[in-house]
Amino acid sequence: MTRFSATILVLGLAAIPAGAQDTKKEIQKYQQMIAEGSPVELFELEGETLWKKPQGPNNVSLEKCDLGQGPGVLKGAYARLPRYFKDADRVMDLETRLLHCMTTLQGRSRDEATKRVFGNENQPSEMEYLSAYIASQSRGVRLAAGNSHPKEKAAYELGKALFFYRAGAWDMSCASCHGEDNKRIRMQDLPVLYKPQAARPIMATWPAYRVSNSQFKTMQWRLNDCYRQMRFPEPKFASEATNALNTFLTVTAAGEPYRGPGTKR
Amino acid sequence: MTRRSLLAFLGLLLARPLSVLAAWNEQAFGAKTAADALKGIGVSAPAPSKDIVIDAPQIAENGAVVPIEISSNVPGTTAIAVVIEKNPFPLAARFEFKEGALPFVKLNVKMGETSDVRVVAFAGGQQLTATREIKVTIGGCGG
Amino acid sequence: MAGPMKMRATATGGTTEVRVLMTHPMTTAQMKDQPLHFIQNVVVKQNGKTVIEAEISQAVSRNPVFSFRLKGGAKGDKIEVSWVDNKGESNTIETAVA
Amino acid sequence: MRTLLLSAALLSGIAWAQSPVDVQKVLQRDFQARGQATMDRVVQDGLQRVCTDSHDRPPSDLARQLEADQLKTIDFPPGSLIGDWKRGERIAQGGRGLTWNDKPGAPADGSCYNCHQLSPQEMSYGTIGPSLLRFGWMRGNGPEMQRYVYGKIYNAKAYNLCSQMPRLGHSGTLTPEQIKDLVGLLLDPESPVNKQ
Repeated sequence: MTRFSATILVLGLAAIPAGAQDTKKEIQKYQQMIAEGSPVELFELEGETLWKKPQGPNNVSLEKCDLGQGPGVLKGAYARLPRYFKDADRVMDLETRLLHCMTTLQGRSRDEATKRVFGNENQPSEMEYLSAYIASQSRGVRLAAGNSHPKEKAAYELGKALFFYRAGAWDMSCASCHGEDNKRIRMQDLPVLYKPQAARPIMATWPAYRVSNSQFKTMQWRLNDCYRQMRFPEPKFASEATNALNTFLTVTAAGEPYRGPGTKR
Repeated sequence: MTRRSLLAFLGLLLARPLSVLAAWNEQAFGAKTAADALKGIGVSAPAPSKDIVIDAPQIAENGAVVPIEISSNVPGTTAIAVVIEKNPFPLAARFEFKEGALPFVKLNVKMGETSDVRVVAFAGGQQLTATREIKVTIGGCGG
Repeated sequence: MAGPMKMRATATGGTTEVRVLMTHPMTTAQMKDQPLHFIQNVVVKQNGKTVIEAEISQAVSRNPVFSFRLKGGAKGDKIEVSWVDNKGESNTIETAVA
Repeated sequence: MRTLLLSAALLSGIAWAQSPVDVQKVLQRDFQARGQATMDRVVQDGLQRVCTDSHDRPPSDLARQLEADQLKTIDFPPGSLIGDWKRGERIAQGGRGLTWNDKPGAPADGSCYNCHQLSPQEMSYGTIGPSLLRFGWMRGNGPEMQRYVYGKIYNAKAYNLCSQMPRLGHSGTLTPEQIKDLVGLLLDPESPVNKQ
């Protein structure tokens, strides 16, 4: 054995793993403490107000919106999305369905309702507030996205294919970062999202408040921003592609009790 | 005016908007060094004490929110100050605990960089202190 | 206009745990495009009596969340938390101990 | 090329409910150009297609052939390839470049720490790629090593077809000068990467 490799071996066995272990433990502690001290409930409160607020040409609230469990039924609705909706003949996640209700119930135009779907720290968006409130009404309910209707099955398959599709200026797919166990970007652990064990705790805590920019973030945003970082063009809001990916991820996470909205780095 | 209504009237006076009553130590909060901040709140040579407990992660993934839990086991603690030594304005907060409150607080603070966080507890004439280093790192893709 | 607040006060084993959330930008002098805007004073009252007075700075994170502990306390006790910021804006929330 | 791709798909033995061609059509319908992120980016090139088809395990003959093609894209500057490690460290730290909200033409970064450990002082490093701590100290910094490191950063796919590392030079993310600075970060004995 050369002196060099002996040195590396010593370093490898002693210093580095111990440090890495401590780091991981401290990061977990950080994440636990930010979750305990999260202001996420403020977004739920605001969302409840918006859910009940008459808006649009029809001047009605969203309280009659059918999120899959019947008009106005919120309890457990989020945990069963995305799912197939007969009236729209397509698979819809929460935001897509809300957009549907804004156009059909409230009579708003798609352009107006999607003008500002992702907000910022000074002015969160209507979708963000509503997502916080509606998701909170599924706490404790097991995730059970639709996976029986042929269109739900097709969405799952398309989502899976999208997950592994490498393209863009940096040759990336979702699996480039979320494809191997025990990897991280900077300090951020990367869940292997096509595996149920890893997908479950993640999907059970989205949408979420992000402390790094004090913003409440939805699943449509999460997918949008991943594609931005992957150096792709922008996915259209509420498109079939984003709904398919969301279906793939949520079906993969099936069975996990929902415990969001979460709080993330 | 009856005695009762007079008391009620005084009560109303006391319930004036908080903004009129509230004091804010501009000098201490405007201080740019930890030493000046401590001076601003009347602290000089505080004694290190194990009875001040600072619970915080050693590593924060993001400086925008660093959760800190502080409690003092020093009998008679009446106030606690939090100083983030390397922040542009180190004094972060000062809590006064009156009869009925326990000397305990949990809050989220911003940290510009890795720094010692100093807590000073005031108990009777005593000033006691403890510090904890919190490392601020970069999370996410940075794009 | 001040955004919503939320508070929970729970009595357990001789102490009352108070957790309060405040909607506030808490902007700092370092943020170029935003005016300095942050809460300066927080007051906690138990049945009308002030028990905690805090002075805080721009170093407190956006949308502040505080936990406090009060001695004793019974179900139904009134807890009130109010804040005032550097622009004189304020807000108050009141809840009964559960 | 067409037969090559077809055989790649057959050899990989992965059954896709959606062929990559179908997926590409979905992307063309459901994505939109924004800023410098234009729609041509969703169209796969040969290696992206082969790697997608094979789940990043391309048949070795095909991989060797396509890697050779990628190697030809690298334009090695003459002379020493060791640039300024201090600038290299800054390039390694940053994560800007080529996204739809980056300013076109503005200097980009390498995003190196997102995936690699480099300088021991930086504890916030990713692990998607191998640790590069003491890279030059272990491997030396002769002309061959300089060429390898420059080439690997310029076009990682020339050395490992389905590597997850972006082709930072080939994609136009980094300039040759910036890549040399990164070579400096990895190989200069004075760089923190190589200091004890």
